Amino acid sequence: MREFSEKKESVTIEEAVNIIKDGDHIALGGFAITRNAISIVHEIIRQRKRNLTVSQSVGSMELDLLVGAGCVKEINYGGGSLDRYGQLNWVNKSIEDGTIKAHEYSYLSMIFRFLAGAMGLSFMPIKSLIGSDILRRLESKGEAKEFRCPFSGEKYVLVKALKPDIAVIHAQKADSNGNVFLMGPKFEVQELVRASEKIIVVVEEISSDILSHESVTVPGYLVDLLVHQPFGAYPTNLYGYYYQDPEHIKLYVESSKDPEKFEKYLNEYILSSDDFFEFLRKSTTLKRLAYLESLAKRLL
Amino acid sequence: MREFSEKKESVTIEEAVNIIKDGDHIALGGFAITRNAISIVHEIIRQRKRNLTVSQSVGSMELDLLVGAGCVKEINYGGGSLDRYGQLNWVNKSIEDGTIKAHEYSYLSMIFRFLAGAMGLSFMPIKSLIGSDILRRLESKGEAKEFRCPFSGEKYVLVKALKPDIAVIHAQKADSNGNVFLMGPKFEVQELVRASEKIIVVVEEISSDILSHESVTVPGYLVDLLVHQPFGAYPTNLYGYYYQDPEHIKLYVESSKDPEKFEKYLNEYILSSDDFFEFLRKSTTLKRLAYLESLAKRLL
Amino acid sequence: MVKYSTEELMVVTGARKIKDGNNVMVGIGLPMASAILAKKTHAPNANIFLELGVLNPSSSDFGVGLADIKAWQGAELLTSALDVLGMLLHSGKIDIGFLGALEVDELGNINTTQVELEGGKIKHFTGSGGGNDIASLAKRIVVVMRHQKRKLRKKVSYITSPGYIDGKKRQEAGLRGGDIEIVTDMAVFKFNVKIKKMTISSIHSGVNLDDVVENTGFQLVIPPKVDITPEPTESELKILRDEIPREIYTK
Amino acid sequence: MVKYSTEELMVVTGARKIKDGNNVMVGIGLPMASAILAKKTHAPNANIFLELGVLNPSSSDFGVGLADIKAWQGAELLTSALDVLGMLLHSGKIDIGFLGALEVDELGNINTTQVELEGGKIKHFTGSGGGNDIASLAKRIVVVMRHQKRKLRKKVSYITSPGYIDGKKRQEAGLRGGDIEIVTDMAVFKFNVKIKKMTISSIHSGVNLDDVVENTGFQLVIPPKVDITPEPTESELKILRDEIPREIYTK
Repeated sequence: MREFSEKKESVTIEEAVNIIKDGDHIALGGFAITRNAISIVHEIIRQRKRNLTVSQSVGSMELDLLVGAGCVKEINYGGGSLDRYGQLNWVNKSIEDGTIKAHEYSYLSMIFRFLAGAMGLSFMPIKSLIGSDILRRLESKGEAKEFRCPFSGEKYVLVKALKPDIAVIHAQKADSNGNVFLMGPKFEVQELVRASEKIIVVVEEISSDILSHESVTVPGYLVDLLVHQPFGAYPTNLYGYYYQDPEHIKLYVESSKDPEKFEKYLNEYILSSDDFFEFLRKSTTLKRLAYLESLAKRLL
Repeated sequence: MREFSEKKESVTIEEAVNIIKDGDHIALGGFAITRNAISIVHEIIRQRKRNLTVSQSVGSMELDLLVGAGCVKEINYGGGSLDRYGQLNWVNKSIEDGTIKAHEYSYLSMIFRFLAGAMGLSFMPIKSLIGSDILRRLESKGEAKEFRCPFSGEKYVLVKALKPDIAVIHAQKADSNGNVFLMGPKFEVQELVRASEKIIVVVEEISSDILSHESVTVPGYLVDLLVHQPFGAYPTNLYGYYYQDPEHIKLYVESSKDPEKFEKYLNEYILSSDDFFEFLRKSTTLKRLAYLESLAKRLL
Repeated sequence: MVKYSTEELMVVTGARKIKDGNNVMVGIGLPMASAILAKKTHAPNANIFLELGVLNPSSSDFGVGLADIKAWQGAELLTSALDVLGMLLHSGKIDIGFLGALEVDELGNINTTQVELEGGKIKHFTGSGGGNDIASLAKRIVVVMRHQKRKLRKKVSYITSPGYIDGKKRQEAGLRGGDIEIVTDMAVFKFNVKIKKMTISSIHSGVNLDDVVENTGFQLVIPPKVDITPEPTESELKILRDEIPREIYTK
Repeated sequence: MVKYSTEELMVVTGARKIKDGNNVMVGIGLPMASAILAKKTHAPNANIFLELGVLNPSSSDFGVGLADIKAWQGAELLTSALDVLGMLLHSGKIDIGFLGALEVDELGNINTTQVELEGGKIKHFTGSGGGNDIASLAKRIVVVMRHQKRKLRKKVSYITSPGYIDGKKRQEAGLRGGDIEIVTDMAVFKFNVKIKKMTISSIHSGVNLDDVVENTGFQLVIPPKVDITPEPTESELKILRDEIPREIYTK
């Protein structure tokens, strides 16, 4: 939570990522191939952050990139994929060979963990997970406990709150008070930003008009760092703004299957790019972006 | 929750109140002197419902009317008043002489109880109430229990979920899908409607346009009965629509201090009125309503 | 009787599990086609929810998955995952949930997390998403999957989403529901509260019982009389073919 | 030095408790005037929250209470009570909360629920609202009240909102905060973590120590040297008089 309510000045991607320290706990707001904060993730990779813990309800391209680039030591997640484009190859591989420590949950148990963090609770009761191997593994690590309601006698699982250091989300629009307008389904963004100590928001547009109260998904008083980066979620999609780029996502999936190809992908698209505009220039064309935009407008 | 997603036909106040049975548990969405569902409360009084349990986070004129008219056997509430116009005289009197069973909470513990109900939890942990006589009384009735988080060791109080039979709220606008637009601060309306088995919503306007996704506070799929009643919150205020009528609220406060005067108030304004328009005709004038409207518009 | 494909039969069979007014949770693919067909036929007032916060999308192309903005097109309401999973599902208001599976076992437990390769190595897949939550908390479950011996196993290598767990009553374990049906490309199966083991409910027309048994990795419960899966009606097939693009359920 | 009223001194004293950037929870009345004055002077970046979901109202007339739509006028954001009380306050992000009291006792416990009348009868009042939550969970608390012997009691007849409860550390009981100050029309008091009993912090100019002692229903802790409450500056008074209507804090 920001300390001052001064009118927000937006910062550069580099400045925003500067606040992330090695070993920090990051929450990501994307979901599979939608609304990923790719621009921030690229900069985290460029700044070679290490030993991050990453929490994400349903794993996405953001998560897979960070794991593949070696930034991550531990994840909390509820499963994930790149939808029909492919699996989270780096996440899966790293779980298989134990190079990251993975705490697997379900989608709702992740949401409840964020909600607990948002409300200052250290735990949350839930009725799912019972009887699963997800729970068996969590219990063996002391991450979850069975519990019986002292009033009703009903059985619950208690899961731990998530209190990330920094939430990173991409959204459509913000106003000059830092209020964020998130178009489309909200997923669990409202819970994860409130659970986090600091919040980085990347938006497509900063509006000079103040948003109506009803349009505010993330109140400006919670936003610490606001970044303006058009197409910052590319190649994932952004509701109302642009469709995903299947070609680039497929290229990513192919690259992520093979360490050598992935090294090449990292170097070519991320490490050797000065900024996100350079990545866009290398990956796509204005014509294609215009097409992805028009497709998204048609889907409203 | 309604069983069918057919386009909503609005019902009369009488039809809406018909679904309330003696002994039902009702949740009220008003707060002190704002956004009270007065039109529904009058009809509950006219239909002489009895032995209701009423849950309301911060007690309002709605609650005091129902208690004064003898409809209520038990309340769950977090305190309340008519702001500077006066106290909830009937609620206070009935607590003092034991004619109603009162479970007193704080505002947040009531919100958490509704949230638990909304999420299908039978309890919710909270860090307030500790050390208070509020808690001492609740514990002695088995309504609350102290608890230590098995992960962090932090102390909590566990409070019981609220699962009302029927939520009654007044709002500004609904669309033909039953989606409800609640202008102004939301209080805890989002939690209490989701906690309740059935929902009655009274609105000032039914819009033929479908509300934008962002404007929806209560999704239409949750709304069982939709009532159209202009000025239905009078004499309390409704953000964006009309200011409270201090004269009538003061008249109410004076009446509520004395059982004989109150009997007269009930007869004159409520029991002898065929519908809410008749109450409005007896209580105010079109000119005054127009003034209260213009005042509210100026406050936006 | 009009001819129909196995996929069409599966879509229609899934659709018939949905009752009018039901709150339904689906992913994209075949279950989405079932839900749309149900709304267009016998269950116009069903509510279709996607777990990330979408109500009644009316798209003709659901794209590549839940996160494809094509899948949200024409939605009646866009809301939050907390509203759908945390409020509706967790509080018991979802009547029926459709799930896929890498593997399912004779007790109805579902694995979508990992498979054991030859030599004991583990290959990790998608994991739960909302799958565990839906399997735990929806009143009824329909699993739609391909019928292969290696996918229908005596015991799954990992329980992502619980069926009857180790054979006990789900309610005693603390779970809701327990009415589980499995629709494959060969047959329909159900779990009986008494037996709690996968029981043949019906076999698709033209499929041999021996083939079903042969392609199942454990001993099925076979009732004395095995019905043929009710076939699609002409009007169901007409609506399916005219109004629901094949890509929705065959991709 | 410009002359000032006791109310003006109380408003200014309250305002000075707010630091720049603080998240402040207030009701209407004198604390609201303090919060507005603080924002107009040394704490322009403070956030003022009303418990029902209002951020930084900029009204010149707060009407009759929290539920008066006048009190929400010009708000920077209208949100929910869950956001303010459940998210900010409960998770420890409210720096300072202002409270009123029917009675307060020597351990800082607050009663807003009921008073005992002569003859032992109970008269019931407003109860908690967000008061208990704020007293339990804000980092610092300021209580603003009139100084009367019957309101400053050795033991309140009902603890609505906890101070030091029975004299133990608040943290051990499970509560947050513990930095409690009381501003009356005679003096300012504080609670010391070691002594945990009401200690005179300063006396308003012109007030006699004996009068304070006389009008307090228990034995106050009196330090060797008692300061005079710092007086309002000319610029504070000017802003208060020019920009904040008296009705806000005297009604």
